[in-house]
Amino acid sequence: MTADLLVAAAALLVLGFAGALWPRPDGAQIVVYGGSAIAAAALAGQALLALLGGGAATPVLTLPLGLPWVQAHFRLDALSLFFVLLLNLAAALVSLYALGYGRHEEAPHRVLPFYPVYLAAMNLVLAAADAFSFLVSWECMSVASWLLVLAQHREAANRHAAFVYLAMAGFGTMALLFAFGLLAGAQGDYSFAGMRTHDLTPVLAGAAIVLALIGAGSKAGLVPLHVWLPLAHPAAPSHVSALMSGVMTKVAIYGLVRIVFDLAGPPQWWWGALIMTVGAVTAVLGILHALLERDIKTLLAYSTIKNVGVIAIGLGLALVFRASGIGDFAALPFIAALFHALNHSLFKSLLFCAAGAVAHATGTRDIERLGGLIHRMPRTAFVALVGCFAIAGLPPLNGFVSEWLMLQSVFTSPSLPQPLLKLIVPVAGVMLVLAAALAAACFVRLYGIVFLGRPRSPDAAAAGETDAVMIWSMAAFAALCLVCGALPAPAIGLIEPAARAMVGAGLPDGGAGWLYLAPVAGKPSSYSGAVVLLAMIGFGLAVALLVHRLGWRSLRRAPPWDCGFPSTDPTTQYSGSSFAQPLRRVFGTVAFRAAETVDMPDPGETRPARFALSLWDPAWRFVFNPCARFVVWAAEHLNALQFMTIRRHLSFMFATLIALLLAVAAVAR
Amino acid sequence: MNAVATQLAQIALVLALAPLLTGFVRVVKARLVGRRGPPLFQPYRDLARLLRKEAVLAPNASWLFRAAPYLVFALTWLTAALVPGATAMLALGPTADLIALIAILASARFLLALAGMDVGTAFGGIGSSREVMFAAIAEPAMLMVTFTVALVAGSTALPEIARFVIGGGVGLEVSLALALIALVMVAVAENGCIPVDNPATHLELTMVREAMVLEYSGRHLAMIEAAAMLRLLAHAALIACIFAPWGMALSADPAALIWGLASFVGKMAVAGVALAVFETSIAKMRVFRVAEFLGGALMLALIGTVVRLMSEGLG
Amino acid sequence: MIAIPTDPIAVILGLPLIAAAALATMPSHRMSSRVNVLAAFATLMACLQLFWHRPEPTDLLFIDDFNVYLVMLTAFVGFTSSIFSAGYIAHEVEIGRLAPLYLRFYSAMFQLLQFSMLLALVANNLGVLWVAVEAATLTTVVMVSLYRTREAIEAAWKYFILASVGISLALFGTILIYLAAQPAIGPGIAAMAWTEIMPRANQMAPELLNLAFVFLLVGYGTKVGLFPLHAWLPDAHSEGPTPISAVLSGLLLNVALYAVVRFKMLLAANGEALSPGPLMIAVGLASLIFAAVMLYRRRDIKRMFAYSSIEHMGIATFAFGMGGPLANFAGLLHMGMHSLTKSAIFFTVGHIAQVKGTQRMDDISGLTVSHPWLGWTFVIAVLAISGLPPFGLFMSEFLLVTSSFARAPALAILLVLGLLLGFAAMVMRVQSLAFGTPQGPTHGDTMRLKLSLIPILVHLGLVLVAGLWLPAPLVAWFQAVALMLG
Amino acid sequence: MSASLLNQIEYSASHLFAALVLLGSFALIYQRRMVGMFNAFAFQATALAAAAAWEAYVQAAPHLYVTAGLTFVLKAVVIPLALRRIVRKLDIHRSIEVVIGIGPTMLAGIALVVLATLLVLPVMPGVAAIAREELALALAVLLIGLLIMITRRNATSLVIGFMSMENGLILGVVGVAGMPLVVEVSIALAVLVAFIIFGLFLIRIRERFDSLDAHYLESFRGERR
Repeated sequence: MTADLLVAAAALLVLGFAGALWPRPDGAQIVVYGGSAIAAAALAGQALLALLGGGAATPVLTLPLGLPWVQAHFRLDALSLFFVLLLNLAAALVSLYALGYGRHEEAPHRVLPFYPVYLAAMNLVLAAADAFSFLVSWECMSVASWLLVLAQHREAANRHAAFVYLAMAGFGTMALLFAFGLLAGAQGDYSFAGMRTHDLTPVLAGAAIVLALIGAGSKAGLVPLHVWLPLAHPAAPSHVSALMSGVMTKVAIYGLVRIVFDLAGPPQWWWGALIMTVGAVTAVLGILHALLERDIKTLLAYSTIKNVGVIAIGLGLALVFRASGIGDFAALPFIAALFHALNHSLFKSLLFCAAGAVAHATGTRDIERLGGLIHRMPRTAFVALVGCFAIAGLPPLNGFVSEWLMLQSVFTSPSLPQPLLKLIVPVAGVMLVLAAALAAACFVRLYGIVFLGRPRSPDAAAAGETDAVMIWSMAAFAALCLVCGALPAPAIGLIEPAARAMVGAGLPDGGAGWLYLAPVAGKPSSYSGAVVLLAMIGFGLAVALLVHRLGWRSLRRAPPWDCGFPSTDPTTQYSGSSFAQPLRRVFGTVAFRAAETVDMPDPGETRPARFALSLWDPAWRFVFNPCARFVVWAAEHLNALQFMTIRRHLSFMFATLIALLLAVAAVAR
Repeated sequence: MNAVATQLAQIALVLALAPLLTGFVRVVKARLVGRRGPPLFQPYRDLARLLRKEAVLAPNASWLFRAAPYLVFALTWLTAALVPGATAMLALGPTADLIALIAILASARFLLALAGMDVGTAFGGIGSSREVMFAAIAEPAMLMVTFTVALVAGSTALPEIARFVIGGGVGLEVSLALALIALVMVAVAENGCIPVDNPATHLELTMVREAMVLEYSGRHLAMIEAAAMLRLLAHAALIACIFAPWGMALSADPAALIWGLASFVGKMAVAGVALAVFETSIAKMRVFRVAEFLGGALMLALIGTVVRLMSEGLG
Repeated sequence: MIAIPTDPIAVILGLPLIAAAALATMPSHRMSSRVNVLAAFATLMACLQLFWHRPEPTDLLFIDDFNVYLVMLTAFVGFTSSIFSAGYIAHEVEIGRLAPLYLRFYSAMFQLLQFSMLLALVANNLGVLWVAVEAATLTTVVMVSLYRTREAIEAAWKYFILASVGISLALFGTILIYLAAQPAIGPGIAAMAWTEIMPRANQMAPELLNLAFVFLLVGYGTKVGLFPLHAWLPDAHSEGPTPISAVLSGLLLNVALYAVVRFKMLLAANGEALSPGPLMIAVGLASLIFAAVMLYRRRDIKRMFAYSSIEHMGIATFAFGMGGPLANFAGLLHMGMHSLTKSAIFFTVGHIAQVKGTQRMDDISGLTVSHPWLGWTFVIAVLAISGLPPFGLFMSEFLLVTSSFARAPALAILLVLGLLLGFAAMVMRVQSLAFGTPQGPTHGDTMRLKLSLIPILVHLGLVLVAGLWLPAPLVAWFQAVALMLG
Repeated sequence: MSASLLNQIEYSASHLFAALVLLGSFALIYQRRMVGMFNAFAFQATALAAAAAWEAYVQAAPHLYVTAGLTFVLKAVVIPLALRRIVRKLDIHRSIEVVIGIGPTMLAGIALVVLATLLVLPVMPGVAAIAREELALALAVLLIGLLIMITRRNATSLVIGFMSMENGLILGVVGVAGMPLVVEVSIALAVLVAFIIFGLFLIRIRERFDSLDAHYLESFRGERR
């Protein structure tokens, strides 16, 4: 399997070259995306088979590459295999989508060479079993996606996004370098096998965890290192956005899990508390941002931040239980987190694909210019509805299952020994539910404004349904969302080997029956997505049939009532920002210093009234802008050093010499 | 087999009882303010009348608009059918624990809010927007309540909680009392009762739920009305099941079942009176005060949890 | 005294010297450009035999694990630079920026520079090393002033003064080393030979070594371009002809750093002398952070990369200052990778300045649109110099950051701060240059331009391979030297 | 006894010449006029030549006479004359612009002498006293040369300061017994080359900017703002 993965990665790299050098763009599209889809599907299938077979770790495969005295190690254990599956499942379907979407690409030669390389790099991250290979793949992933973000490079906003992205990626990598430096020790044993055997002092291990959290967290989008994400993810072409949001953040999560659960040794309880707290804050702030956003793809990117926060809450919980020696309880949040990762990769990819379809059909991503697309793009609208339902964390779809599992785990927290944790965990649970409820609001708003109502611009009114290939790939995502929501047991079964490998326990026997989930041993709390789905459809259909048979069947189309003042002007509809207004008032004034200003003309003036809204992202305000200002300030002041006379420069030399002489003389004494 | 039978009975029972509860509340409310009020069975007649009427749709209403009432009804019905009322012996009981029940109601609300935005009117948007804001605060409060209850009862499965409470495992708990208050506040908000919303209002700007369903008529409106009645019943049953499960049948013994049914109807009646008293004795709030109201519920529930954790820590 | 010509070292040194003499007699710049390339190629071929055959050290010249790879690197980059130089000069003459008269001794000087750098590397004698560095300085001064513009002359003047003062201080340091070695080895030429003084380093007076090292660090450090001795470097790089910028950044800085590191080795071998590490760490970090901050306000594309050279020299100095097998390995690798990458960048920048007709970065944008081959090559080169994988500098930075964080976290954080500042500035610039709507001439890649990218791609290919796989002999050399460096 | 007396004399004479070179440095600092500076430089070079010649005699190292002769001819005679011609021909200002006043510069010079002594004297247990003191003085001359370079504005005084530094180096080299010849020859060559290039530059600069003042050489290359 490991060798197969390397072969597939090599094949993808070759596809990258093909994408760069293929003479005709149409052919290149088919070759690159078709090839990527096949490679990804093959890998996904292999990973699935391996996981069904128990997910035993493959032996370490060593290639004579990388650091000469370490070499490149590759190994797939249950954790890697699960993420390989997650990655390639989404990648295969997204590649399929791209077969249709890519045809509308403005500059295919800026996407085609990097797309397969990006896939290959992500796969290699998952397979790497030494720090060097891991980071090489990790950075290649960043660079490839940076180039993809630059695909539409003529817009200054995209260039800015790409810059912030790569700069943050560099920052994250440095943090990971530090973390690996600590884990490897001064002797430079960079293989993961070597790191596992090192015994770090609690302080060093804690430092490594914090650094890993910074490094992997910045890639995953944890607050306050999330600032690049809502800029970069939307800037890429939509299928790439789908991968960045749906998959790359998961690769980052994989990195975090790998370091925290596997390499760092026995955990301390505060690690989990830290990760959980960061996750909770991330979840709420992310979704609040999403609620206030008016660009579809940016909104989806912020929602990714929320979901990453949710996953982090789960991982933190798992760590807390593991550190407290309650390994059995650790499996549940761990599985919930990974399951949520899988679910998020499905519905976020689906939604980004749908957003791409909408943006292509209407030429805009601004929700305030959309509306009524359910009539013009009915199939897209249907799959997008499934996606919105899933991402809002509602039964009977998959987003709910993982959040429910996580809440079940929150309910086991009273068994924790630390009093502080007993308080933190429920609060994290509340934040989780708050985020989920806000997510529901957010996606009511998104779906309602984009697909429902009446078109808010001529472009939206003139939109047409998208390609069949795109629809089918989105439908496949929707079907997977439904399956994972209704019958989550098989999917959870795929995660269990990873849980056994990382936290040393799985779910209690029979906990994951095929119909009901009852994840906590000795507690009969259970849930069945299938029954809810069947009831929803069965009851609904039955009632509808009954009503149509017994009641009055006729239907009349008439102008809407609208309290007696129906207006034909679509601008009288509720807009995205008016929809968000109550929540903005309640939450935004605290979190983002949201301020609304209304500029009302005096009576008699003919100019229109204007409404302006200002928001402050605290991360920019308190962290990044001051940093940028400091660099500018320093550059400004040091720049003077360039414009000095030779005499001044000589004085510097002289001063340096004298200072060093004095220093040596002083030290020698 | 017994469980299947009781489950089927429960499914039918809630459907039958829901309009009655609503009618009862209306009657008591009218009496409290000195009016005669509508007949007790008026809600049944209303529903039947609506079902017989022609449905009018806006020209640009989509399939979602037409499907939503049925789905909302189905989900709400399911919820009501899963809350142990007369008996805890329900075949589908494991389908959803307390958290899942809340989430199923949230699904219904999600669909309804979408439907409110479908026609593209300003009022539909107002309703949806306010509804989801309330939910965003109510659901965390609900979770906190659940947490406190789960702390006490050791489970989130309703039959289990009921069994535990009946079994006398609980003394007089401050935390549970706080949770009860919080849960009532949430239920009041969720069901669009005064002071949060007024279903009987005709002033559109103050509407919340009514604004959402403003464009519905005929059988669609009937479904939505029925769903609202079922939701009220479900909430009342939920509160009863957690805080006053006494009388509920825990076995398939026919006598117990009959006693369970009687006590359930009695509890519903008490709940109806309480709600009516509450509604008539308070004025409706401004929309943004509702956030504070629900925030208060969240705080109460949180305090309840902390109290419970502290008492555990001490004990 | 003078080595016999069959010796490979003599061949390596003799070829450029003879070529320089021959080129001095050739009037046509076309002809001399070709001969220049040929001579550089011959030197490279001569160097290749060092893989198989290592000559015995003499009093004046020697080859060991440390200088062997630098010799090959110098010959290689010298060769590719000569190719680039031929095209570059031809173009400059074509557009009339350079009169043929000014080019009279250009190729001869090129070979002379090549000779002096090789001599400095293979010198076994501290005096010869010093003379060679001095000679390299003088030749580059002449070449920097090639354009005869006001700025070029000022740059050359600044370079000359600062470098001469530095070199003088280095000479004083050399005298002190000799004084220290004399009691142990006895007067005479042997007391200045690396091969003699290294084994007896522990018999030398440590106080004297300390004092000497200060002078040598400031002296040769000026040539390395370490802050605050760097002032000549940006001017000389930006005003001279681009092939010379490439050689300056890619090779001459390395030669000077090589000298510093040699002396560090001596102090390390002594045992009682102060550890020069902290000193090198301090200047290395200062150079790195200073240069990284300076990158932000740059407007001239060559100055930008000149500051980047300061940054990378700072990194390498820091690495050698940290010491230990990993950091030393990283430092050695960094020198080589920086040399290959930075010369490739200067080649690319030369092309960019020629196709766009300007060095002002504000006037250049959208290169990947207007000149896809050139633009993408530039992007790749800048990614490589920014320390991104899969290129060689990533490997050295990986080793350096991980190993130094485990040992001295505070220093590593400063290091990373500098690296990140520099990285962000580079990304910002490459985006504004290579992407966006193109400005200036947009006539696309000509065939000639594509062909002239080959040397650059070869450089980048080597850097790419080294980033993923290092050949065993190189690793063996590095590890041996890393041990000696302590 | 007579040998010790002889040693005493050798030592004193070496010391004397080295001290004269240092005195030359202070004379250079003291000058306010260009011509005076040339004279002071010539004086320093003469003292250096004498020191080298004395060392050649004492160490019985005939090659040092070459250094002595070279220094005398080049630095004491040719360069000052050439400089004087250049100044007269090009009509450069005859006065020297100072950055720091002469008094403070003198004080700084004295501090440098103290520093050099403190640095060099204690660190050479195995070295003959004569070489040690010679080296301390050489270091002082070197540092003062650098000091002159940074405290005088004119390009000409920059050059003279630089050559004074070189004088210090030569003093150091001749003071160290048994230093191989290579170094001395290379220094002589370097100075020669340096001077040629300097001349080249001075003429070029003159052609272009009508001034020898390094101050005017600074430009901003479009990099300021």
